[in-house]
Amino acid sequence: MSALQQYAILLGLAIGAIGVAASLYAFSRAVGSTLAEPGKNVPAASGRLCREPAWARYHAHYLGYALLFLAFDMEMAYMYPWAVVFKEEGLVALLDMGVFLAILFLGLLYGWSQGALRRH
Amino acid sequence: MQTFFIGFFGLAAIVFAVAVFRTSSMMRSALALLFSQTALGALFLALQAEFLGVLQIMMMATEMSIMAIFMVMFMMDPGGLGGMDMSHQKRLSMIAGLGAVMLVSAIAAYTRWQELASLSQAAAADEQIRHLGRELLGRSMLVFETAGITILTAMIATTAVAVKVPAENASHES
Amino acid sequence: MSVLIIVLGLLAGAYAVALLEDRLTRGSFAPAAPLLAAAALLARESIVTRKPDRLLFETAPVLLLIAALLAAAVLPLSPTLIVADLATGGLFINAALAYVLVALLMAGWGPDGAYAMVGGWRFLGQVIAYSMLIVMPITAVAIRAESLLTTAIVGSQEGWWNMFYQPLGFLLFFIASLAVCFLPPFDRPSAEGELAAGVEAEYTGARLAILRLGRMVLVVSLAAATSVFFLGGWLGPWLPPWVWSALKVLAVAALMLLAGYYLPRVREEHLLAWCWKLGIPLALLNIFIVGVMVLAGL
Amino acid sequence: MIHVARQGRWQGMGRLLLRATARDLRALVVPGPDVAAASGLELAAAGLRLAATPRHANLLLLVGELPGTLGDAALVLYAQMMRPRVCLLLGSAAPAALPISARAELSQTGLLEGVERLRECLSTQAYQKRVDTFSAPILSPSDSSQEENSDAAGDSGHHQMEHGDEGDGGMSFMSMVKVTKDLPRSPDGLPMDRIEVPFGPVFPGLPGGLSLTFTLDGDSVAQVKSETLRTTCLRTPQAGFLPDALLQAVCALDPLTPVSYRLLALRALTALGAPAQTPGAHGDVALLERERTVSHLGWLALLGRQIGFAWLQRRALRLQLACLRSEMADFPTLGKTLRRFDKQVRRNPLLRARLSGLGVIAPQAGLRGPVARACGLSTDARTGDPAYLDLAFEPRRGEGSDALQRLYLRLDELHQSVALVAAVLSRQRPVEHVSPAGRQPELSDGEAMASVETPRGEARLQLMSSGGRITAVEIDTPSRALLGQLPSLLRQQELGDALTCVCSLDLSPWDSAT
Amino acid sequence: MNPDLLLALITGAALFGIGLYGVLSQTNLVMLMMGIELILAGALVNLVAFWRFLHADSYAGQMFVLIVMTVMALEMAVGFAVALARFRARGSVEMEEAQELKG
Repeated sequence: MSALQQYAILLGLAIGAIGVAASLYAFSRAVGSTLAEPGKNVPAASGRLCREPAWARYHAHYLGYALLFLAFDMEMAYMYPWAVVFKEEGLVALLDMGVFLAILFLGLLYGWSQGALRRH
Repeated sequence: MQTFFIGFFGLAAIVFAVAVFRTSSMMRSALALLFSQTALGALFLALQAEFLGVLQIMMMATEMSIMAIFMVMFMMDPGGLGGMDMSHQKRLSMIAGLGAVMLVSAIAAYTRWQELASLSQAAAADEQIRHLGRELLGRSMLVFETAGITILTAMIATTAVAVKVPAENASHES
Repeated sequence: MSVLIIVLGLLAGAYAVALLEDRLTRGSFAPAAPLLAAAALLARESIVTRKPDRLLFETAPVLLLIAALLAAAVLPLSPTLIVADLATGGLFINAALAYVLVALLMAGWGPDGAYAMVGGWRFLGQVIAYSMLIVMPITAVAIRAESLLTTAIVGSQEGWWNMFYQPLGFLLFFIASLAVCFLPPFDRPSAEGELAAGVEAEYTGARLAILRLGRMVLVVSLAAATSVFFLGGWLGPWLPPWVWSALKVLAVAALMLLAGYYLPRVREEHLLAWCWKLGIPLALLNIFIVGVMVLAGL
Repeated sequence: MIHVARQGRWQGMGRLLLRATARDLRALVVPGPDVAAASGLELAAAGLRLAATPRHANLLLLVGELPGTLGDAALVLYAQMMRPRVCLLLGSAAPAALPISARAELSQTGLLEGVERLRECLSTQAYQKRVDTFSAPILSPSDSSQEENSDAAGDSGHHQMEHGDEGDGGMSFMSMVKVTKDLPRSPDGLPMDRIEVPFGPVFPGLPGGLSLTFTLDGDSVAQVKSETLRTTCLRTPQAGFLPDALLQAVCALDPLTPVSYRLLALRALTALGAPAQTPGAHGDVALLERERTVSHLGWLALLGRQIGFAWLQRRALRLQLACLRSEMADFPTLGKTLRRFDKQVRRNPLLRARLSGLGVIAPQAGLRGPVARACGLSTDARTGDPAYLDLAFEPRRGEGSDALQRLYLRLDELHQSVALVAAVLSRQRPVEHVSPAGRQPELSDGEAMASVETPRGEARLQLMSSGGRITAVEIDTPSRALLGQLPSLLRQQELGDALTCVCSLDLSPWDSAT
Repeated sequence: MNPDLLLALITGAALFGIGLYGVLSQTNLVMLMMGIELILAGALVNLVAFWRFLHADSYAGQMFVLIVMTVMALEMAVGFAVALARFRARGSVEMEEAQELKG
């Protein structure tokens, strides 16, 4: 099977999932319709009607982690190609990647020491 | 089939990219960017760059999600409930954007790429990753280590700039 | 053909997961309970909250289901029973799992309800920590297999299963997979006692059914991933390969649910700090150890 | 059935779906599962599953009395449930607007009966061609015009706030600087929006009836407001209470610990000259201590639900029901099970991590009950009780002041209570129940005061009587003082942590009611 | 002329153009970064297309794609850090207000 065919199958799987969902929705619709009633479509808030929208500027207290992640995440891009040729390249690969990861780890340590790794 | 996929995902990427600046909901904007990048990833797959494509699809999901949270933090009306317009010099930008598209497309169309080509078959995906790995550890080792240093620099810069300075410093900074 | 078998297998696995979950929360065993629950959900009304982001609200459950299905698509049940044996299988599964996060963010933002929104943003914090612990152990696995092909990864475990070859990686991967499919003790985005079901709170009827189905399939996918990457997939004596695969997947899924049953939810502070200060250094250490072991010819 | 049914057609699959709907009942309990358990209801035995939100529930289960705010909450919750939906009332009163599908007495048999009837009702009538909308005054928006306006703005969308291309910095557009200038700052210096989110009165992780409003800054709690339940049961009638009426009123005060409050009322009445109706000094001890066990186990079950610890929730609930239903003579045999349970709870490392360091309360005057004892104070009304002293009672004390210590203390008290009951049994056979009064007792004029150490701490009752009637009632309950601690305790805590703090205090919304 | 290559290049050009529009027209630092992301994404498409159709045997091209991806991530990280610091200090990440405060 060529790679393109495989992707086509995966795409088909995704479309199939959409189809299943759509048919379930259609079935549910066929059983009956939803009646609009007062208060029904207000988001549930443990027994009180709370009509204000919840969309506000949200304070993510983990933003220090998030910023570190953005940078740290990139190391994965290099690690996979490295991993598959690790055995044939031998010691060079270990040392090379060791240096790379050590550099990144330093960054993590710096972030840690400066208090990026905590709830803000 | 390849041409179809390239066209389809290319179009999807463009449509989502346009949606980024067409909506007033920040969440939609960030997610549109995300799906634009995902479509690009799929485009890479169609171009038989499997590793890069999957990597793009994966990286952008988390990165753009983080983009989403920061947008929600910093924009005045993240839900877009007020329908506010947050742009300026629209006309100029539109002209510049269109002009750029024209120019670059023209270059793309009138260059005789065939003469530059050296090989028309890509290796199997499995082989590609290996080649890329060898490239990383061989010729491009310096580039790769430089990337490491760059990431380190970015991490340090990010932490230094973003992590809260104690209250007494903050006052005279502004 | 194999696509159909795998999809049916996934659904069967999801049913088993639902059964076990029901058994754990209720204490009594009812073989038809998940079926009844699904039918009841389809029979119930399904609403959209007032002034929502309708697009995101509707997309989220389907996206979750797709992400879970695609994650399972690159995992083999036997040497030939696999949907797509991608050359980048080990990476592709990460890519698919990343969209679980996107789905939950959409589900959180869409209905414009406070509980759901907090749940969605909570999951972002959780995933940006624990997705690393999915990726890094897989890297170590790929070092040993010299490939990202999932079939090759299973093949590389002929001697020692990776669970024994790199127990540290297995442990981290298992914990991270709990976090990614937001099972207890990492069920913070859909926590009942903290957010009244969080991201699931505004989903009703058929939409909730899809969301729950996606969640169950996700659990099975991650159990299958654990089995393929660390438990030698279809490898095993006497029984046919697919039976071994099924047994291992069910065992891992049961372990995942049981772990949550006996543990309280993790606090956000600990969740993040443990992952970044302990998990990631350990994962790096794991890669290093595996590298040395591979070089030493073990 | 018009408010119950879903508008729909009968289809081929209809019958199957109806059966499934009737079998798969997900209950939302008002005031809460804790009250249901304290009333001896075992929901799982009736085949009910608990739902966390009205969206996932199809059965609204009303247990006991519902004072004002809870009645409103029940209406809102019912409105937010998806059809087909039913409502079961166990107890006496419910809001008039609420369509009750079935009612039964407040007992396990009543529950089973009621659920049976609901199933019947659902499996035949869940779909109707014509249905009515359900409405109540509280559900209609008070500021409808305003809402329509914002609707229009949201749809048509674009108050285009165009401004000069030169960027003259004009004030023609809304300035973000201005918007954020006066916003309160988070500890890390970011001016963010805050949203007010209600937690309670019917929230899965809090005691049923407790109604908090958190002002959330992201996911941490910037401010907390608590709203108390408003009950009228202690409002003195014009002519004053008759002793029996008072007894009933005080008992109805707190459905979580009815025995303690009954004893409290009886003691106060006895002090006013009524003939003693309590089962005698040691009998009191046995009743009180059994209730303490039940209450502490109920708290553990709630804590389990709050922190998502399914094992703890289920196990504690089972033990609670076992304690509640056991004959007094058999009660001490539960001791062994409780000890094993205790060991399992303490062994859990994640539980320790979850609770330690949370909700630290400095030892101070005014604290009562387990919260006070956990931080090393020996505040305990039982030390003044001769019956307890006779049994060589010594209050347990913890040495920290966080949520973990409170857990440990309550676990300790479980064993202590069982031991106390065993000690009483070795001396005499206590009466099983507090006997009801035969006729209205004669009261002497004057003032009397009684106190009882309820599971949550000391409650005091002050009565004034004249002419055989009680003219003034003053009750001082343990939860009220703790409620005042909440704002300082929760400030800038993460949401989950904040809820755990609240839960660890074991507040009763009932005994802090006004 | 290879139509696939042309399609890919036009996609890249379009993304670049949209990104440029975004960078020029948006007033908000974060929205501006989205424009930059799109410009870089356009560059990515071109790089991959060139690799595939011109030099499929040279993996320096893929390496270059990795580098651009890294740049995208780091641009976001640093950009957000700057935005965070600005927001803390001024309460806004609007570009125009930044100018206004400078003057």
